[in-house]
Amino acid sequence: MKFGVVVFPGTWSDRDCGWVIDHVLGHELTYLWHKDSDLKGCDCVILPGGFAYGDYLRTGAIARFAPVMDRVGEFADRGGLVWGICNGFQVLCEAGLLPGALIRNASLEFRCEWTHLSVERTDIPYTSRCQEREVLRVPIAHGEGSYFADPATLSRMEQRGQVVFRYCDAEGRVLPSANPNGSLHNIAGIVNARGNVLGMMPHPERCSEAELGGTDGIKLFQSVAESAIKVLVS
Amino acid sequence: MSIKSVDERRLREVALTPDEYRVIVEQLKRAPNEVELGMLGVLWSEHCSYKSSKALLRRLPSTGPGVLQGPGENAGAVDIGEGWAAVFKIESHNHPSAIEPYQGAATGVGGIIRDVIAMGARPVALLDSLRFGPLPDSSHHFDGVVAGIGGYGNCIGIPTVGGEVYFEDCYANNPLVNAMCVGLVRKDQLMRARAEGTGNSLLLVGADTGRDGIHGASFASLELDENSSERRPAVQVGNPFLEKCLLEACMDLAHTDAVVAIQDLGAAGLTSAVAECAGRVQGAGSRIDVALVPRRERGMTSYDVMLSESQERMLVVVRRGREREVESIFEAWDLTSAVIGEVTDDGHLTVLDGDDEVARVPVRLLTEGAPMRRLVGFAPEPPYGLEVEELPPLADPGATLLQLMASPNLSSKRGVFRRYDHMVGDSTVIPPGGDAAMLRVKGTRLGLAVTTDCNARYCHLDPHLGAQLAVAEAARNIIATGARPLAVTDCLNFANPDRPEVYWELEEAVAGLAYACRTLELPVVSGNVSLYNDSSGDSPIYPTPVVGMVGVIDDYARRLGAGLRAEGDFVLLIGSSHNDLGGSEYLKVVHGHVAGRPPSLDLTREKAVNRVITSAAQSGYLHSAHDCAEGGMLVALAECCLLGGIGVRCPALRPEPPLRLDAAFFGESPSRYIVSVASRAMPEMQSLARRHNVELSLLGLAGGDLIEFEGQMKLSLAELRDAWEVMVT
Amino acid sequence: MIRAKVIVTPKPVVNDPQGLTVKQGLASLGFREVSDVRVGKYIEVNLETSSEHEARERVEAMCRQLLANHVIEDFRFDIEPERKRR
Amino acid sequence: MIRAKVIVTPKPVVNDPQGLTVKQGLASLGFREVSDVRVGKYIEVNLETSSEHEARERVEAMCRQLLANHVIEDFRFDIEPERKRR
Ligand SMILES: Nc1ncnc2c1ncn2[C@@H]1O[C@H](COP(=O)(O)OP(=O)(O)O)[C@@H](O)[C@H]1O
Ligand SMILES: [Mg+2]
Repeated sequence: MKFGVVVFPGTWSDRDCGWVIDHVLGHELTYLWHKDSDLKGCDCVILPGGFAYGDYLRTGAIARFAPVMDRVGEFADRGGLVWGICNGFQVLCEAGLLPGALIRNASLEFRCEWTHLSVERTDIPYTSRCQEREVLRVPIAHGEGSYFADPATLSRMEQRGQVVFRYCDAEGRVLPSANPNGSLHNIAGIVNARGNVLGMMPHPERCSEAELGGTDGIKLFQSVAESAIKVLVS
Repeated sequence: MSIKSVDERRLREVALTPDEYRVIVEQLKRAPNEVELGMLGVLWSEHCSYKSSKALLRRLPSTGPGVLQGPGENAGAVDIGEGWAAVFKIESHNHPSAIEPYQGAATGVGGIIRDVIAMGARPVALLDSLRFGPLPDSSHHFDGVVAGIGGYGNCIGIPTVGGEVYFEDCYANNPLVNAMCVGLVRKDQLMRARAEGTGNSLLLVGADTGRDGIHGASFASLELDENSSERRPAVQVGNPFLEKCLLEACMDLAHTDAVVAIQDLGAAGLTSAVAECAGRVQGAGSRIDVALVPRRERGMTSYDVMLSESQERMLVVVRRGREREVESIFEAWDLTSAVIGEVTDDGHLTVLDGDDEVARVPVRLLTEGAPMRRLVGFAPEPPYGLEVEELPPLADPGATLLQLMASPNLSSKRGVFRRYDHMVGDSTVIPPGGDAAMLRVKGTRLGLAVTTDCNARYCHLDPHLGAQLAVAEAARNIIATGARPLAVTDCLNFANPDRPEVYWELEEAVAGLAYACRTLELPVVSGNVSLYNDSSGDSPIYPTPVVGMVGVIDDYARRLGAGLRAEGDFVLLIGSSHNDLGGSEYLKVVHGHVAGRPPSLDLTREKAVNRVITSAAQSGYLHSAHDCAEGGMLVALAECCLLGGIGVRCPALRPEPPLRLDAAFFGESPSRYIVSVASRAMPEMQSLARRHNVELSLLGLAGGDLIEFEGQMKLSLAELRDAWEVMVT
Repeated sequence: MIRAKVIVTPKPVVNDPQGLTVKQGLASLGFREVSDVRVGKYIEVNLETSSEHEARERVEAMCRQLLANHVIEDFRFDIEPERKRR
Repeated sequence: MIRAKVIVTPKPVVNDPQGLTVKQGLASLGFREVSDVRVGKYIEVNLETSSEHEARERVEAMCRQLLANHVIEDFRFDIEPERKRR
């Protein structure tokens, strides 16, 4: 399984994702430079966290035009796995690969803290290792992670089950009090209709080793790795 | 040559005294031109020349077995083992933050990061030591500064893992913003910012140069007054995104041998960067052409260019002929760079503007020419004393605990550090919230512990003792994590040293730092001085010598948290308690006094206690450790419970006379820790304590969700947490 | 040389926490008459071109592609030939 | 009911990282004719008052006290009696 981690100017979770893929998961890793014009045969492309182009104007607004994003778009259209984490999620929305947008946290403050996520889809490559409604403990670190989509889009997404993660409490109850940023419907992560493009604000790469406070994140990486193998055998 | 040749107003503009001007004329054997005057003005400012403090700073111990780089470079460096060096420095950005809290704090963070980059190290952690006036009046400063620190650190992707926040009246108009950066580099790749090699090129990279903060350095050396507003353009807007690109590009430089040195541009901009680089090499000089400097604005004079303090710029000394190689690395990151001059061997800094020579000054005159100021200090009236005996006895420990936990200086700072990304880098193995934070060194088992500490109220009551207590507390915070303290960086925040009582405080504090660091064998490898922290009219700040410290643990798997870990553990107090209520939070919050003598500190005893904790930690007896600081034993115990989410049941506390009950609960005797151990480890703990002849007392048993001293107090962790987290809205 | 003044505002359906906070801030300063505040962006773009018509088209394109996100924002702009240089 | 449209811009001499980055972004999108970009804030304030004159004074005060950071920003505003409510 070969993971490609995209590096924009201002990206900073690239090496954290790389570390997990390489040292913890033990799979093949390559970095994709924003100016690159091919994906070097990756099976899964990760758009990691950071402040690409400083997040100036709007998060992800400028990054989406990087040359590598054309390839990422084509790759997604062909059903390739594209995984946006934090800033990567914002880039995917700006690029139109995922619906909606991420706006300023309701608190107007940056928030770096642990959250609980209720897993609502386990039939996609990113969560195959999780149980339906399983509660994952994963940290967030963002100032603009409040998910927004217009009412029509939102209800279409809900009907199609495109919401993969919702902020919840430790018992898995999806409550306003468990919502760290004002996201509509407590949305923490969504997938496209086809199920191959995932965007999430929380940082699984920050909780894939016990010494960092939790290991729930590694499940997502393992799911992806496993899914690729499935694809190969089937 | 007489002073008349330049008018006094002009001298005041460049913050030079008539005497200093005379020295300049003597040395140059002519009157300096405008550009030269400006350059000398900034470099001779207190901020750059340390003319009021240099003599004192020599007293600080700066050598030791592990020291790889002491003061004099952009940051200090110590050996942490396995071929790694920790590079670190703390710096103040008080004056800019007073005027524009967000940008002042943000550019402070940006500046200290560049110092670490210049050593060839990758910055891995930030800490912020903050002082404000009381809320809500000072919330404009508080909110802006916290937002600014997060705004820069979060964007550039370096975790902010520690710091402090204190609120005292004396900081109302003089908030203190000290930022510390810690970096890692392979020992053999540590760089020094020395302009070696005549003919090598000077490459300027990063932001275009604008009219930012001209005279910022001089400005940082003046008291704020009504017409500070005219100097306000000195405030700058930072660009963390640009600095992130600069950071990565500089890391890429490490892969080539085309680079001789990297020097950041900070206060006094190009002038100081070029002069310092040359100044570090005997006989070296530099020739630069301001016409080659990329500019942001039209119509800038060579004076503007030499004095501009535009952020996010670096000066790189490149081997002659290798310029393209280096430029292409910067181009990959879309950074503009330009060769602006070269290293010479004439010992002069020569500035050209195209074909005209606009300045030519001996490097030594710029970097070491400033006449040191001989200031006098004398002790002020000793702050009003305290008759402990006259304090009413402690009525209700529980109520008092709630009151203290909710006091701004003791309440949880989670509301602050959750606004900072403290996890990026996947290395934070002890997050903020306990004592020191810890970062693992990837690829090794090493853990790097970092902290900043200073109780300025102690320093106000007794600067010599207060400074010692700051060093001791920082060390305790490191040791509480199981790590071994290695070295110190300090930031001396003081008022106007021309006031004898202030200079006395400075002398005393430095002497206290020196004594404690020497005794605890902690070299001071870097630091910073910020004077004139008193806007005219109101009271000067407390003397605030902030201590930043790093330590190391050989295997971070053995690190300790502050929170209780297991029900049924024995909770112990290590170290002895005395009637140390002077300068305590209890005295201020409950009785409304800032008075008395700070807790007395016996460094031999301190070492003994530290030895007990360290060997107990190494032997794996300890499940948790937390030092007792402000608020004393009971506040520390409450923190252990809240951080661990486990209560504690204790028998009534019956201190032996003359120890008072209030002092036993809330006194701030140093050299004390609260630890938790499995019952079976008790015998070893006792013998260990006996061997070092250190007091060990069993406080109680971990368990439940109450904190209780039988018959004296009983609180649920829930109500305690509500009180403690008042500031977490 | 033409200057375009672009104004980008959050769509009415998008909640605007910043606007709310500003409103509260103003109220606490005694500006109780303030009934509503919306916070958006103001972007000044200088173009090296002489044709107002062309500038209009280009700026329109800039807004659609980059300056505004149609999911959450509306935009409008004025064009004016610039007089004094900065 | 009066609506004030406030525009807050970084002072000309002050560094505007956002503007610089947006300019580069536009250039890479092929908008090479863009010579300069400055990014500021647009704030719409609705006031429950009828006197334009009074509104003018109040908004001026709001800008000085809260809406603009006089250290690094300039502001200007228009006042208009509002027609349709949002
Ligand atoms: N400004 C800040 N930024 C980051 N962390 C902070 C800040 N202020 C306090 N903290 C963290 O909160 C915890 C408690 O701070 P403090 O009470 O100063 O600890 P101590 O008394 O042990 O020095 C520490 O982990 C400290 O690093
Ligand atoms: Mg402590």
